[in-house]
Amino acid sequence: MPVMEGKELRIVGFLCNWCSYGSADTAGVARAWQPTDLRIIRVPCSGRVDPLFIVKSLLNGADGVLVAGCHPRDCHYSAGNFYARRRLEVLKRFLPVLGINDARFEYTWISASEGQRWQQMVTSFTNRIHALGPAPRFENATPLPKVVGMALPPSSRPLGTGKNAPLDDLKQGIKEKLPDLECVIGWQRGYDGVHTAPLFMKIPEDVEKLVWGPFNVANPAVYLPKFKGKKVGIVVKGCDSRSVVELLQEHLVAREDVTIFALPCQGTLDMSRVKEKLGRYTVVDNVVCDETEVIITVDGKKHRLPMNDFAQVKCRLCTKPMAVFADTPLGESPEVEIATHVPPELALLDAMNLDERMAYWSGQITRCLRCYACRNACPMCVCRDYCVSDSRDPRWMTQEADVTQKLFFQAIHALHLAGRCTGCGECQRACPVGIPILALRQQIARTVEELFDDYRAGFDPAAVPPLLSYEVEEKSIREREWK
Amino acid sequence: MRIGVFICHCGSNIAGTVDCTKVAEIAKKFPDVVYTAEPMYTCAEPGQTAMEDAIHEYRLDGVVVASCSPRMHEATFRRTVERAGLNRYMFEMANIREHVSWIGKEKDANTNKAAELVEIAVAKLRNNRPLTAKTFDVTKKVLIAGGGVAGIQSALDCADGGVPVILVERESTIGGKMAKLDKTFPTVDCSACILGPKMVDVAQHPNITLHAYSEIEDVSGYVGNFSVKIRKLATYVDWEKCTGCGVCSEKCPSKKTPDAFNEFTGTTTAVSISFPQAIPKKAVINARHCRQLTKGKCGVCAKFCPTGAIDYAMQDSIVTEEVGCIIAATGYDLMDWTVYREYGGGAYPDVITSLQYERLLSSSGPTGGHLIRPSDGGEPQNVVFVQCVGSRDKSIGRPQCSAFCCMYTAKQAVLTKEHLPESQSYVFYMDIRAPGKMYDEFTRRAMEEYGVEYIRGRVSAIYPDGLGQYVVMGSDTLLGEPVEIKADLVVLAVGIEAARGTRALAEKLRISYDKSGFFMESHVKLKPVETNTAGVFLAGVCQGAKDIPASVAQGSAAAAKVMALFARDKLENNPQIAFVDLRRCVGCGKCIRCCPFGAIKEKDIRGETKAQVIETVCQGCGLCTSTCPQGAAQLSHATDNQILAEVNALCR
Amino acid sequence: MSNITDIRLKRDAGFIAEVEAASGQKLSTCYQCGNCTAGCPAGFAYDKQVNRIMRGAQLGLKDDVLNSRAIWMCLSCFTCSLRCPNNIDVAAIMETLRHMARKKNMVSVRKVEKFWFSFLNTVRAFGRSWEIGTMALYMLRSLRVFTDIDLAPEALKKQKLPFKPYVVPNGGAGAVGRIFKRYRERADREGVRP
Amino acid sequence: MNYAYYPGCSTQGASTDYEKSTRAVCAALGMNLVELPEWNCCGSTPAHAVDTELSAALCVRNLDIAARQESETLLTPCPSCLSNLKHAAKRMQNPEARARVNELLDNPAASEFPAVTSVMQGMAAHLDAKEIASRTRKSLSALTFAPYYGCLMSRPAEIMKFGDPENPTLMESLLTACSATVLDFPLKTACCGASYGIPERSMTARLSARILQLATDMKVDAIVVACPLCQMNLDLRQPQAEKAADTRFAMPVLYFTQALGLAFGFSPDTLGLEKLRVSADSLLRKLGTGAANAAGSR
Repeated sequence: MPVMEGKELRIVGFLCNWCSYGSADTAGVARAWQPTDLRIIRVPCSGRVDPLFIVKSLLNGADGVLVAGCHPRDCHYSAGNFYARRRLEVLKRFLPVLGINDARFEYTWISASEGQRWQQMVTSFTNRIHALGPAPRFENATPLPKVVGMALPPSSRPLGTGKNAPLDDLKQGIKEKLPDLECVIGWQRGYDGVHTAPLFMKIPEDVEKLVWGPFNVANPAVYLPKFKGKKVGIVVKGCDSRSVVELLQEHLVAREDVTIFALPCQGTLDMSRVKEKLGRYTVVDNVVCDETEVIITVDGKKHRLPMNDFAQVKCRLCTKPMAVFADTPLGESPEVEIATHVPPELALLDAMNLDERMAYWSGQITRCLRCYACRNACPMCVCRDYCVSDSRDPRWMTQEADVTQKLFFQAIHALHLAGRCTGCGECQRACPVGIPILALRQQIARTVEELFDDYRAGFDPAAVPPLLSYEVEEKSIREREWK
Repeated sequence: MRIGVFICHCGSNIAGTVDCTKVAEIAKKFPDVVYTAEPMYTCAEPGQTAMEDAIHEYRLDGVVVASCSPRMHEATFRRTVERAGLNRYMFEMANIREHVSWIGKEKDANTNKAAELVEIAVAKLRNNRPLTAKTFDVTKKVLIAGGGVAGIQSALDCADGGVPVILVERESTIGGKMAKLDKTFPTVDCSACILGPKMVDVAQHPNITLHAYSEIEDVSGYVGNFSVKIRKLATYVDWEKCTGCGVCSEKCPSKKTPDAFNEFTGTTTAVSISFPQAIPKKAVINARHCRQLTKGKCGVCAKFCPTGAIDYAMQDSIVTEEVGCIIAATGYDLMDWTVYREYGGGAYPDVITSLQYERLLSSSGPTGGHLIRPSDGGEPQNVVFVQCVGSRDKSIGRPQCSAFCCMYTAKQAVLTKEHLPESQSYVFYMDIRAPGKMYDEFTRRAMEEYGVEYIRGRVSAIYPDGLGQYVVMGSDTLLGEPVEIKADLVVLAVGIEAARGTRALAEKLRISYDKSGFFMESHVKLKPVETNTAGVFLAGVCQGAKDIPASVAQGSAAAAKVMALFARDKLENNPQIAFVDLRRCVGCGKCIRCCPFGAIKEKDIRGETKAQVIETVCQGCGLCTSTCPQGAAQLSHATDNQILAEVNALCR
Repeated sequence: MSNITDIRLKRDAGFIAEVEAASGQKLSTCYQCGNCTAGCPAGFAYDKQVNRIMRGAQLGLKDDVLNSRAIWMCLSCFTCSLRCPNNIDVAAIMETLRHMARKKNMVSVRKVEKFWFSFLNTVRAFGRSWEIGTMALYMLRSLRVFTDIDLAPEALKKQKLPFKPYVVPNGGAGAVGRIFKRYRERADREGVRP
Repeated sequence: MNYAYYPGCSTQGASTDYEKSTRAVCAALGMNLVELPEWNCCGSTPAHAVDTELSAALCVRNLDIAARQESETLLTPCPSCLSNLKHAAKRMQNPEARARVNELLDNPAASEFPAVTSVMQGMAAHLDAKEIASRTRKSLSALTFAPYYGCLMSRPAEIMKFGDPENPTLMESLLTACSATVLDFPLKTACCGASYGIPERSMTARLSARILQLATDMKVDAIVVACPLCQMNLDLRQPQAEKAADTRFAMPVLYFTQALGLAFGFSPDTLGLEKLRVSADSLLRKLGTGAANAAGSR
């Protein structure tokens, strides 16, 4: 059923049964005239409103979405609205990065007795949406041509190849602990000298295969949940360790089950840029690391790759080269200059207006193959076989390969990572078509930091995750005025 | 599915601005809809009968009624479809009256909107599943938190009704604030004389177990089956042995212990019984002032105690009680009035609170009922009462009225005249709130018979004049003039707030509280005793300001609620609760962390940790469902698929 | 004329809005507790007490309020604002009413205004105030020759009053004079009394 | 350390003793006051009573000069000037008001002004009580003071930022650092009658009498003030108050800087004590000859 063409816009309301649905009833009983655009979906509590319902509505043609719940402290279920407030505020600050105007989404609190206020809200929200006009749709956007020019941020520390890392000491340490462990996860040489593959060390001979250096790009924490309940060791870079911390925090691995081996990391290579530099090649002749650069000879041709130019962006911004904590740490964390630089993927989007962002995503996401490599590489994607993206019950997505479905999956991933993503960047690295999807996670992480006292995931296994808690009086969330 | 849709005209209430026939026509085209009808009044008996008939005749297995708000008639129609043999949850409503016909002016738009609301309802119904309630046993025992007059009344009523009662009181005696009062309005009878017998009844009732000097440590479980941990604070006196003879107190050398029972108007001993009529009449050692406990030498009380009850090594202990219901009757405290710097902020000895004044008037108080100025012990000539100190004051965030100050102020002014016939009392007030039986007559008597001077206006400042008196700067808005009175004693009618610790208790009981900390009732008008947590009831001022008769009435009301619940041997749960798809659950515990009711627990299933919903505790908010990333936790009747069906009906 | 206030006739809704806009205060939040009156140090010199002024403003009784003596005797000491239980900045309302009365030329206590202008005229002329000049001007304007004459011997003996004004140098006095000039011109343009 | 300094007109006329003692005490504390060049009158009460924009424009001209001095803090001894300057700075944050005020000025004002604060707060921020105590040469322990701030210094609280608007205590901390006994004076923020001394003498007489009466009943040696107008009303106009109250007070009224100056060992004449109408000789006697001796050493 279409909206009244030219007269009405599509506005969806999610109202809690106890207060806000009641206020709409009260307004009705008082014959408080309202615009007719709004369609109300009754839910038990504002806490039941999964932000993804709102994203789904907005991606699929809603021009505006309004969520209303009981006033803080008046929740029929004690605290549902307190959780809703945090999650919906995160959503509100996430929408613009997709290119969706956050004015099209609002959440508010209203009690069952406030019929007149409800009338004012509906009227003002409807007027607001009419002023904005029909929402532009991703499928109609003109894809932005390939965007270039992500400037590299300055590095927070000198980068290197890790040539002098005490690898032998590490191997010795692993061998000592190995008898008590099912296995130890690390890296080994891959199909050629410029690639590594995961290594599962079970016997001392396996340990000799362990490598350390700029090619250890993959995050071994992704394998950890598979060993749940078993004693296991893991070799980590600083960034990997933050994923381990998150898994500990979420009880997906037990602290007593995991032994952490760590070396200070000097940075790893951005493989897409290495590939670009080396070009097409058949044989890797030789790989030599000196302290600050990697010299790769392929097909007889020598390439010099200074770490300072070829390291991953996340290494340039890294504040934690050494593991958050480790059972067998070898070496000290180097001095790091703590500077907050907006990651280039996000800075690029920050510089665009909403229309440009929509066009950008429309262009980028069209290339998505729905291969889910991003999901499979993510150490925090613990649902595995039960990801909601390909289940029937609940059936969040269809199998159509259109822009909205593809983008919706990215929104699901990003919002499921709210307060959990450590920014390891594996999703983006794994993408076979190179879509800069990390920006969406970065925006969520930035929002969580802004709203919840600079909270950053992966530093404290005992921390209370911000989206699984609340404050009665939120420090950084202000109720918006209704006019 | 075979769905029937009923578009109610509600007389002209809906049909006046919605083309119901057209809505029915459109609805016929929705998937699975096999029947539509347009009853005049669906909720009326003929309407309901027609619905039942249609269900049989057209073999309907789901029904949508488009009419008024589900908050009005959902329960009615659920019973109707149940009578016709359907599960009551195979039913949905579209609210086309309050949300359409009564608020939209244009018939076209209304009709279109109504049809869409029906479409949403049909879309959801197609995802509905039959749900059935489960039954469970009830522990027929009640725990009452707070032994003030409300809690005492609840305890006695429940106990008389045959329900075993666990009464928990934080102080060393029950009686609450009422025990501190000298007289009560409007009859001016002695507070201790009317409360005393009730307190004795509590002590003697075979169905009541009293835990005084105890606090609630933890609450788990659900209606019918709560488990409450009670922390019995160390009294350093073995109450099994203590006879309440008072020798310890007589001999105690630490005589300058602040006397909390007397609102710090006097001092007491480190070991003491708070007042002569205390229940239980047992001694308690104040650990902060006991020489033995602070300095390690003294031991006088232990030496003199005839029964050897003193135990300096006593520790807190925990007892656990299993109960079916809990009544919160935790009362109030006075707000911290020292924020009023313009009244001296507590620095002036003769500017006191009304509760302190009660102790000065009381014959069991520090002065033996002799009304004197705290500063010099002289009899006050001019006594000024200031009302609304900490009430009705937005500037300090307390906009609410404390409800009973007007009346006790009048009473105190009357008592002042009775104690000191030569004295003159003045009352600064904003409005006299005396709506109870014989209340207004009482305030009139204060003015007419006792010569109390009532002055309508707030007091801007109070300061000592340097010569022993206090200047009270007020105004008389009726006269239209500022007014100054030189007072010997100033009594502030200090506003109330929820008792200290109320918020922590609310968290344990999983009930809500308002801005001032008072517990939230389930419905302001129609459920003033219930809370939103089944099996937890409220009595007395902890729910909001009220006087003694209202507290007693609510105490009895809470008892009635308990007994009504216990009249059944088994309870039924609401089937609109969460469940966990065990295959999907990865045991991350996010749902457990944020469930407001503690209704999800970890369970080991074949070596794997999974989440499990405690069906009797879950209240059906659905927070777990929107928290679970893999969609394993689902709220019955509001599952992801049901809501997605509604979203998809609107946005595509 | 009847002395019964017909609220419908005397209420001026525009006046209420004007006072609220200029003062930034919401008049309906006043519940007439009288705290402003109780604390007002100048109340004894008022014809109508502060709470009465607030009531008048709340009802929109424009003439009643603007013709009052009280708004001219207010000392702007902010005691009322500080102690108002409803957080109303009562002093701001008093000042707003004073401004409105002046602009509409409804000054009920002329001598106060005369004093102000005597003071401001010295500032306009010299850039700084000058006590003797202010007094002289005020005596001239108000024809109250003996104002504070009792203080003069003592003040002069203690050399508290300079006989000559200080003129702000380097064009400073001129700059101040231009502020007054522009103020006056703008008031004329806007049709209000400067 | 250098501080931009706005003396205010009173200190140039009726209250030269405040100016003298302020400068002496600040110098002793190591505060170098740099007077704003070509400053003008803030407009005082008459300006804001007539028109807030006129008042703001007069103040902003001074703030603008201060902004060009590139000093971080602008100090003023007079609470009335302080109040006007702070109100003006606040008003300039509103773009509409700023535009209207700019219309009255020769040139649009600077976008930001230095923070304006009282000399008293400036002293407390410059040195803590312990350091101030260490500079005391003459204990004031023989003296009992009633601290009196007047109504403007602490109100409105959100603009003046002078601590608890009902009960400021900064002056107490300075005076007790010099060992004086300072009583809790309940009328410390009451109004003295302000500028109504000329047009409505009975007002100031009555309000000042109330303050003087309480101080007399509390048996203090002097009232200590921080405001030229308060000082004038309580001291110069004391006979008028006495007449209104039909009593005799003979209550010395000192500036806090004069009291501090005595403690720092300045001579009465350096502090301008001779300007007081009610003589401070009784205080000097209580302090012994020390004050006079110390004066020689400076």
